[in-house]
Amino acid sequence: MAEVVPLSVAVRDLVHDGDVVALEGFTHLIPYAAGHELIRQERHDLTLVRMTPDVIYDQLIGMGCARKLVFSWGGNPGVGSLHRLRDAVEHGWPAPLELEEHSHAGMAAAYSAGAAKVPFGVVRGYEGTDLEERTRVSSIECPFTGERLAAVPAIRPDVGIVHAQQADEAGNVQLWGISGVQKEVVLGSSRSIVTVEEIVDRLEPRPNSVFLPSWAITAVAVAPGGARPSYAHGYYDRDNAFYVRWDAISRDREVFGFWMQRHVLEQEPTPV
Amino acid sequence: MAEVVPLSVAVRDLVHDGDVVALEGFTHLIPYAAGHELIRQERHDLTLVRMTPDVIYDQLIGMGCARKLVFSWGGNPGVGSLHRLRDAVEHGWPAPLELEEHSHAGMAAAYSAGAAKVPFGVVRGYEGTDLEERTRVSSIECPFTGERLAAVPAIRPDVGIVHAQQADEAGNVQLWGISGVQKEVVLGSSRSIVTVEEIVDRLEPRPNSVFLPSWAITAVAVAPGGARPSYAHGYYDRDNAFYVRWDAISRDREVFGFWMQRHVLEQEPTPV
Amino acid sequence: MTQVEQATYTADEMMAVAAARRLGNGTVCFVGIGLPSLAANLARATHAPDCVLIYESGAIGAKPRRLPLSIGDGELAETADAVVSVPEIFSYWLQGGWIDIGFLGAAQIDAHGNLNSTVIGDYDRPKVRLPGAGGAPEIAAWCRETYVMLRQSPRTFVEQLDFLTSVGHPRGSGGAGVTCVVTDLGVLEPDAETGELVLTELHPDATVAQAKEATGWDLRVAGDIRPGQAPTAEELSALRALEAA
Amino acid sequence: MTQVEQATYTADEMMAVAAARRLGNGTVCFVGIGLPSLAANLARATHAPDCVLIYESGAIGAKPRRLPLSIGDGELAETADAVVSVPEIFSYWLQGGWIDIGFLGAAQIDAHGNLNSTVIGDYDRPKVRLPGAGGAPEIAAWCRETYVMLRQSPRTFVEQLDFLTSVGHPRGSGGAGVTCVVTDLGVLEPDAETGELVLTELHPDATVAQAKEATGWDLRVAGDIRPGQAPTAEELSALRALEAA
Repeated sequence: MAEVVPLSVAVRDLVHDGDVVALEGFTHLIPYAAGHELIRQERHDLTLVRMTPDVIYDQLIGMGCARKLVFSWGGNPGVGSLHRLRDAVEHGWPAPLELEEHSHAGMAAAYSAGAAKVPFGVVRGYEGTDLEERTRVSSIECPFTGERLAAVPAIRPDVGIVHAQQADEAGNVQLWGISGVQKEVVLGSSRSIVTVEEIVDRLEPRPNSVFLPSWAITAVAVAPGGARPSYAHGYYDRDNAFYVRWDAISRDREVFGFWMQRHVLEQEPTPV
Repeated sequence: MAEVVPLSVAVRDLVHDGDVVALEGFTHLIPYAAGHELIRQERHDLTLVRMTPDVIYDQLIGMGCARKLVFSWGGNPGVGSLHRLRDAVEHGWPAPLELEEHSHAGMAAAYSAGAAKVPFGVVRGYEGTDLEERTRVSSIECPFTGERLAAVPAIRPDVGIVHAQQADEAGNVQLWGISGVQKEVVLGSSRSIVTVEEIVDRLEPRPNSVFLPSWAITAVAVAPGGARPSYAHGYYDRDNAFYVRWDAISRDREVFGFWMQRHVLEQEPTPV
Repeated sequence: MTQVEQATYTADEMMAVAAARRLGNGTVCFVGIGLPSLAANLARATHAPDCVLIYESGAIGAKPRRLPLSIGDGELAETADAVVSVPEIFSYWLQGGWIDIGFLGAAQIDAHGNLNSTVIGDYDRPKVRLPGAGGAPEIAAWCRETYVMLRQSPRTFVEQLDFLTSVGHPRGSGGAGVTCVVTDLGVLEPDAETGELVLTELHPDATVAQAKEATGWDLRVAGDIRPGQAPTAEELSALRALEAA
Repeated sequence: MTQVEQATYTADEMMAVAAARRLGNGTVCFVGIGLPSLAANLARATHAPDCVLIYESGAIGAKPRRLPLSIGDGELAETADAVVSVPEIFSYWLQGGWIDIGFLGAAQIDAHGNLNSTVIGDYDRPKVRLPGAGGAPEIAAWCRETYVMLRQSPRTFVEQLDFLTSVGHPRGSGGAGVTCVVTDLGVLEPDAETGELVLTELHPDATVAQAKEATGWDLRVAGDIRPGQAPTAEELSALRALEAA
């Protein structure tokens, strides 16, 4: 059964330096509040996993939380580059960043394998690309047809973190809209944290929704606006101006540092 | 794009003698009307695939339509044995029936692989059981961990047949409630037939629903009551008395024959 | 007194009660139709209101108001927290290791909890063709524990299975395998060292001699065998309310 | 007359129009944000109202009333026939072979339609670290055809890619690979025999000389090169309505 706890407590108790941590949300329900709490608690040496690292990962990387990034597409969606990610890869600032990169299909299959507790996923892919040599992918032969396919290692994070719209008092969670790999990361991780917009009396079944039972979650934390400046379907839209503004903020190390000081480090965790 | 055609036309054009045919519906939305049309059109030498062959498969087998059965659990759910299936296996009546049997997990993974167009699915299973020697299952080694897992061959039927609650004029389909492997069988088959309770103006998104776009379906046929005597969630419940009665009807070859003559062969296909 | 009580409940009811009592509040159960469904719903109606029922048809957290007729029953979808596809229920949830207790029945069981639900007689020329594996191999392999519910007779409790459909003590699956067999006479549990099923509990009025007679192998009896408790009035009324609904 | 028309639309608009015109009614498209999304929605707003839009975020049959800001935009989920998980969209739908036309952009393309969206410079010491593969390798491999939309310059149309992220003509995938490259100057299509990209269409006022100059390899020109048609008033007004929404 999930415990409903303050976000600062969930991060303190469940995320350790050196952990493999996946903050997911496929450009929707991005767990910004949880990412900021990781930064405030100065977690470091993390292996950060995420299909689409965007601004929150730029912030985590720029603040020195990460040792390694496992990803399939790292950019500022609809805007351009992630300058902190680029600075880490291109110049080793603030620290060198090891990369393990996949294709979306490969990474989705890896999350799926993780949730199903099998050690690898199978895709038709990678063949003929330079990715094949640069990432953890292997070839596997079909025992029935002899075809060769790509095998990707299952993603089994130490901690999976997602944001959702609602939980009930018992810690059951429901999210809806674009659901990405949220279910897979929660089920495939050793420990999980779900931040939610609000606690409601009853989770109404909805179209296109994902239900995560309390007994499959470690901790639920209330974090209204926890996906801002990104989307939370039914709650708020993306602050697109901010995403555009981030391009300028993140280009310069010092400007970035000031911004993080003021908007993240000096902020209190979301009160509960 | 799916063509909306009478069921008799869909069966005539899309199902051939000797085909591998999967009529799915995991004890819900069982495509009885389509099965009866196969019997009326005297299809034979079929390889029939279905996780949970129940009364409709008992009827198909008893009427001599099948050469082989691929399945994971064959019984009269909540009642007992399938006597026509047993008669075929135990006494070769009306014809010998080749069996390929799996576990549910193995067969679900095989359908999943079929939909994903990979030649095999991976499960932790079969090990230590006598099934291992009796079915099409192979061992596969994880290239990352060295663990051995079971591989099952993908199910790619010639024809996949399911029943759903609703379609729209364009041939898009929506079903809801227990959704089984309906999506997998439609996407994984070379050709597909979906029978529906009714055509509606607009498919309203619903909780726990599966949407199948017209462009992924070969033919849609209107067959009100097409899952009777089984369930169609939101339309009708199972005729449980019939399921109990089937036990007596199917025990005796002659009684079975009379019943089929009267209730299936002499019936017109559902008018459209 | 015993005579009176004995007359008031059936063997099936005793089995359902004995199994239900073992389920804790919040226990996540993978249940099929019949006795397991009855037992899990009885637990939910009595001491374990938050017992979680998962049906292999994909219903997670079903709270049926009446006993489902089959795993495709609309009542399950209607009252579930969520309904997922069959590939998902088997891969993410069952194989994923989220189930505390899985229930199985069978046509035959051996002294190590191995089960047969495939054939009686030779596979190629079966005397009786049974329904087959269904979810049994995975339930036995992947649930933390597996409970078997099966009436005891020399025909069902056998020295040698005709076919091994599911493994009593699977290796390397993470689960403990069959930890409890509830019969119409009592309860068998595996010896901690050998894994052999041992009679650990007798239902009221059943005797060790009866149990031994109804077992096709030389049944061992636990030194500290417990007397089972007859269904309470509350249990029986909850059971019957379920059966009447 | 030409001068007047030229002033009335941008290069991006010409590219969107040229791509949109190639989409049939009912064509199933896998689109990303930016020009591909603009092109597919333009097709839907003009000659191909039943063009099907699939976004990699899992939105199937999205009918956005305004252009989505990112693939996570609520407008996509709100207007889709269905939203499925990301593993499902990639395995059952894209790898499953249901997509007619996939759209890709890139930082570099070579004469065989191979694309680089990973790094400029050496992988281990990149001059520019690009976003990476995303869905590109699978889109190129599994769609029946792949359209690339990319402004032409010697920096982007290169002899030798710095990194091969997606394959222009994948073997054994069932798809034809890159069959059309829409640039700001015209359209390139693969030679039927060699697979080399050949200039087959010039936008109004673009010249072969310009196209050759903007290409890092020795660009071949089709013998039957077609003159492209400027956007019509209807196309432009539909485009601008989309951009303004």
